Amino acid sequence: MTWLSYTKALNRALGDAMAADPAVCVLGEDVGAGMAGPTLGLQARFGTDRVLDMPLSEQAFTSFALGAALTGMRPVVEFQIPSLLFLVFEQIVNQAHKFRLMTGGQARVPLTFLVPGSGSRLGWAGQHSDHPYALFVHAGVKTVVPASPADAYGLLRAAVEDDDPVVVFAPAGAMGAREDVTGQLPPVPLGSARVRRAGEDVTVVAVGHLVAEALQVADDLDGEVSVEVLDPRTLHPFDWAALRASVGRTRRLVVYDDANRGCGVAAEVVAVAAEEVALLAPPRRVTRPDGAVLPFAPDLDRASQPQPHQLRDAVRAVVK
Amino acid sequence: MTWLSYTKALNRALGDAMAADPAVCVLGEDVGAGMAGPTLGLQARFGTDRVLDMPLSEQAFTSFALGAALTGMRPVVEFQIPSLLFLVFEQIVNQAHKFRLMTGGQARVPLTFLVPGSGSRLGWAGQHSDHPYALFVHAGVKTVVPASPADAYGLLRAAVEDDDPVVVFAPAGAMGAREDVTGQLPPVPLGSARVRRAGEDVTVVAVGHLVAEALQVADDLDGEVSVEVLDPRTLHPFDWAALRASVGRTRRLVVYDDANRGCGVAAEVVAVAAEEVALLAPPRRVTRPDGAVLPFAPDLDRASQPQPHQLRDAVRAVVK
Amino acid sequence: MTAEPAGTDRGTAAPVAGARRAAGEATPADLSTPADRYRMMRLIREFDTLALEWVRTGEIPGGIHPYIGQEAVAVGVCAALGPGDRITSTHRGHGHVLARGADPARLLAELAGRESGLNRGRGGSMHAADLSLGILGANGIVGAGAAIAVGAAWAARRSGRDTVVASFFGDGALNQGVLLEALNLASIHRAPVVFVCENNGYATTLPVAAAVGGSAVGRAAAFGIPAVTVDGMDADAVREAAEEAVARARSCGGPGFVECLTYRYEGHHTMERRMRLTYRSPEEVAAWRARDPLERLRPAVPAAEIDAEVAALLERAAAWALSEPRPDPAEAGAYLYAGGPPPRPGVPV
Amino acid sequence: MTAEPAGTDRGTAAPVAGARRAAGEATPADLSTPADRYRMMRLIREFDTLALEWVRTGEIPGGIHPYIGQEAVAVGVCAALGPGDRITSTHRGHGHVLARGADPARLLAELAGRESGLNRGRGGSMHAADLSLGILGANGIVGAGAAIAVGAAWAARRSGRDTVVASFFGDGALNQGVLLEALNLASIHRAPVVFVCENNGYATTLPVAAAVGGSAVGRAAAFGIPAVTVDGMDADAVREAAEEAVARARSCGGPGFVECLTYRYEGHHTMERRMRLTYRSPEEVAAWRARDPLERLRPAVPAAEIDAEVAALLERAAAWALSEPRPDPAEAGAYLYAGGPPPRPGVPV
Ligand SMILES: Cc1ncc(C[n+]2csc(CCOP(=O)(O)OP(=O)(O)O)c2C)c(N)n1
Ligand SMILES: Cc1ncc(C[n+]2csc(CCOP(=O)(O)OP(=O)(O)O)c2C)c(N)n1
Ligand SMILES: [Mg+2]
Ligand SMILES: [Mg+2]
Repeated sequence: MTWLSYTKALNRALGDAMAADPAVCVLGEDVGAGMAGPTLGLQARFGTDRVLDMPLSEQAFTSFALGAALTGMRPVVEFQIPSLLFLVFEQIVNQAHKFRLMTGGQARVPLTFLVPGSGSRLGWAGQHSDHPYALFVHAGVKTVVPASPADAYGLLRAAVEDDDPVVVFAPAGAMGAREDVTGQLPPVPLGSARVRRAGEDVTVVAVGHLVAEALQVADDLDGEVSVEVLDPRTLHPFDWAALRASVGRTRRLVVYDDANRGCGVAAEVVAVAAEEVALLAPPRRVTRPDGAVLPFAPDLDRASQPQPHQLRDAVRAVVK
Repeated sequence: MTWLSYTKALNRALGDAMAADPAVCVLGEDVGAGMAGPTLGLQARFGTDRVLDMPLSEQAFTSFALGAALTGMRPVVEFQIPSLLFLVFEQIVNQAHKFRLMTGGQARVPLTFLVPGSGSRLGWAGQHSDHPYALFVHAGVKTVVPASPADAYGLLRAAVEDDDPVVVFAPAGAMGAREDVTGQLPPVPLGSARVRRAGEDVTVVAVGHLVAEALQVADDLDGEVSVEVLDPRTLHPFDWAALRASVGRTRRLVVYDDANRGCGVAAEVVAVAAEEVALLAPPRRVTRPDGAVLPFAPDLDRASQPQPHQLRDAVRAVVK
Repeated sequence: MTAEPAGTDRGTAAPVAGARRAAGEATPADLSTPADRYRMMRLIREFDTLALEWVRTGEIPGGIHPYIGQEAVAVGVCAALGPGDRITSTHRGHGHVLARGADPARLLAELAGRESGLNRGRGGSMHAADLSLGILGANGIVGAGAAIAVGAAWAARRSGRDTVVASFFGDGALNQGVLLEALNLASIHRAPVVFVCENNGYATTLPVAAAVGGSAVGRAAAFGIPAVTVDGMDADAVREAAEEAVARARSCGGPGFVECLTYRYEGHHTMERRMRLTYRSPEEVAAWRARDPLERLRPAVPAAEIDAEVAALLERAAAWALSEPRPDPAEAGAYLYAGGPPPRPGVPV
Repeated sequence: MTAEPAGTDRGTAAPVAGARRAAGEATPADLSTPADRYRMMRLIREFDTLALEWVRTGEIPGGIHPYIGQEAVAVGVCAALGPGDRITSTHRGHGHVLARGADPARLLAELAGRESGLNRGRGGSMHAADLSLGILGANGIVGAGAAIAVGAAWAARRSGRDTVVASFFGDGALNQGVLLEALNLASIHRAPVVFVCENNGYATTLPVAAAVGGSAVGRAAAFGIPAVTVDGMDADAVREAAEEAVARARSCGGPGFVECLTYRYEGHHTMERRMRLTYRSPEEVAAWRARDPLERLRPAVPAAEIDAEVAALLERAAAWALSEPRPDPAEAGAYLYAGGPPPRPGVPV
């Protein structure tokens, strides 16, 4: 049994993927030094031609990875800041995501984009605190947000093995998590949700680090409300069958999502539920505000993120 | 009375805005030649220091416009392709959009981004056919999609006068539209929707060029179903009061939106309706598929966009 | 998902390179003799002439960026490449794709949106690709190919192959951030890439002098990349410069940069015909036309014979392409993902 | 929306530049004498020393990128600027912001997340700005300031003002596409910008030699921008080079580029302290420390007196900053938009 941290799980996933397949390589800024955690020790183990320190040229190295993916490699690209994905949106969406369809299926595009520390990192302020996974869902890029160390391992392995581009968000709020694990961890198939807590009265869909908070709120409400907590794990493709199964039973829904409200993942989940399930009460979203820019001061930063007490109130409101 | 085309309306709006305020300037690729339409003749009229032909450096000229906006100008930046917004997502969202909050309100950021010909232009294929307005809604950037020539004029004027960044999408599918107008056209305030057709049984929210198609479908269904067509005009900030008023009455909703399904504007509209209105039937969305990449062949291109017959079927389904 | 449309009869569309190419087996064009090169330039010229006509008649939806006038660049560079090498191309890509050996019939079918097109009708002019020939795609985004080329070059080198990648782009692309980043990346990784700048004097309507501070070759050199300027209307001059850069890259000497001074005879894009644009004088166009790359080579080869051969080939290719079926609209979402569940449709089924 | 916190008592935080600055009126720092420049370098040094301490104690949430060691660059460049000029800064921005004359008390308050901070506690270290002093912001995205500077310079010139904009960035930024694009844009528009590259040898852990093909000045020159390299540990050398570039830019001679060879004594970011990184040898750090820019100027000025003055000033500033109120969490969304309806909250109210 190992007391595995989330960061170490990512690190192990990369190491195992590289050991299993010589086509896997890792590139990004300061990956040699392992600054962000997931690449720690990999350069010493696999060499500088499989763990590449890149200059400050995100656009070029993202397309560099695409070129390598089209010609036999399985690159993993690490980004130090979630909003660096804005900088390479063209390269990920317009080039990598579209390549296969535009060429009539001539190529596979096995590319993984890893963002360790997405969302708020207290004190990093406006340009470093985004949680922009909905952008990739909208664009149609496969997107995962692991909530636990085991899932971080399993989903990252699956992402690297996948033949399409996948963006992996590792929320800063989850990276401190630890978990007891035994033996070899299995990959977690993309597109499979996980019921983290069974319940009868209401389904709470929680994303990433908010899964732990949702479980806590569910525990707090124990006796009062029976809360089912569903962790989608993959946001695209979403496990709609799992949502249908859960909400079809509870017929009440709250989505807990640390991202901007408008056109977010919470909106999509609520929309699908409204289309497909005869809900007993209006669904609720607990999210960041519209167009949120996280202010620096800690109280303001926290106030811009969804709060457990808001989730509790929302759960109570839908079961009322 | 003038038979005003949509493109000419944009052109007139820019000309009038420049005549009214010497701080307004226009920049982009081939704006001198007026290649895309909206800037035709402006360089001859206002000079090369107010209508700037820019080199192929979208990122730099977007931030250039930001620098000018912070120091007294009101730049309008034209982009030739909707997906060029991917290329400058960093500059628009991380720099321009966030600037004001991050500096504690020290500056206004009057910037307009104009995309003439968004969405599918038959034959332009995968990288030129996006309709990515939901990305900006999610990020919180003001976003408008005018459906008619008069609205194109009025909303572009309002966008240029606004003290925040605004993205104006002029759908290729609307740019052929013409309309009889008289006298000086008024600005259209951002955030105000317009009921284009009153109805009793169902609200159809249609975006951009799809407003005309929705009106046609509503006419076709006349006698069978009484359809209200709501044109939000601004997608962010959205006129939620107008949605509430309409759907509160009809209690049935279909959204007709030429953009990718997941986390799109249609999802947001459906989500809000589900949260706030006791609907009599499950709402429906008629959109592009998830993560759509428009294939080149015309039949495939059209098949990837929402179709009038799909809207008709959806309307019938919700009133059934 | 659609399966590969196997067994489609492409017999009538014998590849222009002729003998070296067995059915179904992708072999780059053989451009080793002057006649080969003249033939390929003629093919490109006539191909795009036909394509212009098809845009006019609507056989090609949308439009194209014609390559006419720039043939010597594509042919000169591709003549310097070996069978395992690769290219990245641009929005103005027909010349590159053909010169690398793509089947003109299948390219025509692509432009006409047919299932047997190079990209099964999914890509069209701006996305034409043939990965079996190492063509990593035309590209609708200016400057986007360069960094893809660097990555492909690095990957090949890493796996022990001595593959070189040639990356084509225009003068306008010299101002794209990602391309400038790519020059640096290639330099520090000593990636076997040959950057080919087709300086045709304009980015759409913007003249180079108004757009490019400094010079193309000065820019490349500043990133530590050896750079030369050659007459892009002379296929041999281009080929020689490319051969030198290819040889150096192949022998681990790092990237090279070749600026080819050239000209497009037609408008930027077929849409331009509808506008009255005045950014180029008729005299300027005439002066460049007088330096035509085909005319230059003509005396040295059996031109009349080749011309007839190319005309016949294109006629067969055109007939074949137009007889090919269009893709099934039900397959509009095919090929979006290599694996996993199919994308949700825009309306529930 | 919150109103400007008017009337806040900042009396105890007299700006370091002293006499020239009246209450409430923004005036750039006066750096005209060696003593002024020494004083400012000392202020920056002690400010960041205090900030490091506040990161340790948690008064500053998150962390900072300390400027210690690079003081001569900010001070040398800002000494060359006039009152109407502007700057863009970086993630490592305290030095630039202070050297331009921002109130150290308000910058401290900002770093401690107080309502009376420069940005009302909304920005923190990486976004510190004071537009009244022409400081268009530190920036969390490497390379992002350069094009903003070009636009601001162009706008000023267009409105007939002879304003110059100095844009600071690191050696790492030399590889960012948007910065390279900005060099070109400045060149072709002859924008009055002085690009200041603070080459401290590393982008986080990556040494310049492994990252930058060619050289910084070679790159700028290739875009048509006159470029020089100076000793960035010598405030006077920096100032002289900056003065030349500023004068040329002001008199419509176009942009200039000054590379300053400098060094950061501390880790890249305060987080680095927790990691055992070995990318710089202790000998290398020691060698650069031996060339300290403050020690160099010390003999020429009444150093002990100034040091005491600065210490006293910082003590007052720190006490004031820590006594200032934190922003009201209810105002977390304030200042997002200049107009229109307020943003919808994350839960309906
Ligand atoms: C990044 C980007 N910006 C703008 C466009 C629109 N556009 C297509 S081609 C072109 C001009 C390209 O000029 P150049 O690189 O010289 O190539 P040429 O057309 O001359 O062959 C422009 C502006 C684009 N496709 N991509
Ligand atoms: C575009 C971008 N990529 C990566 C980062 C993360 N990051 C912050 S500072 C830095 C290194 C910057 O190096 P340099 O420009 O030399 O400035 P220095 O830190 O040495 O002052 C990196 C990689 C960032 N902020 N922005
Ligand atoms: Mg050109
Ligand atoms: Mg540095």
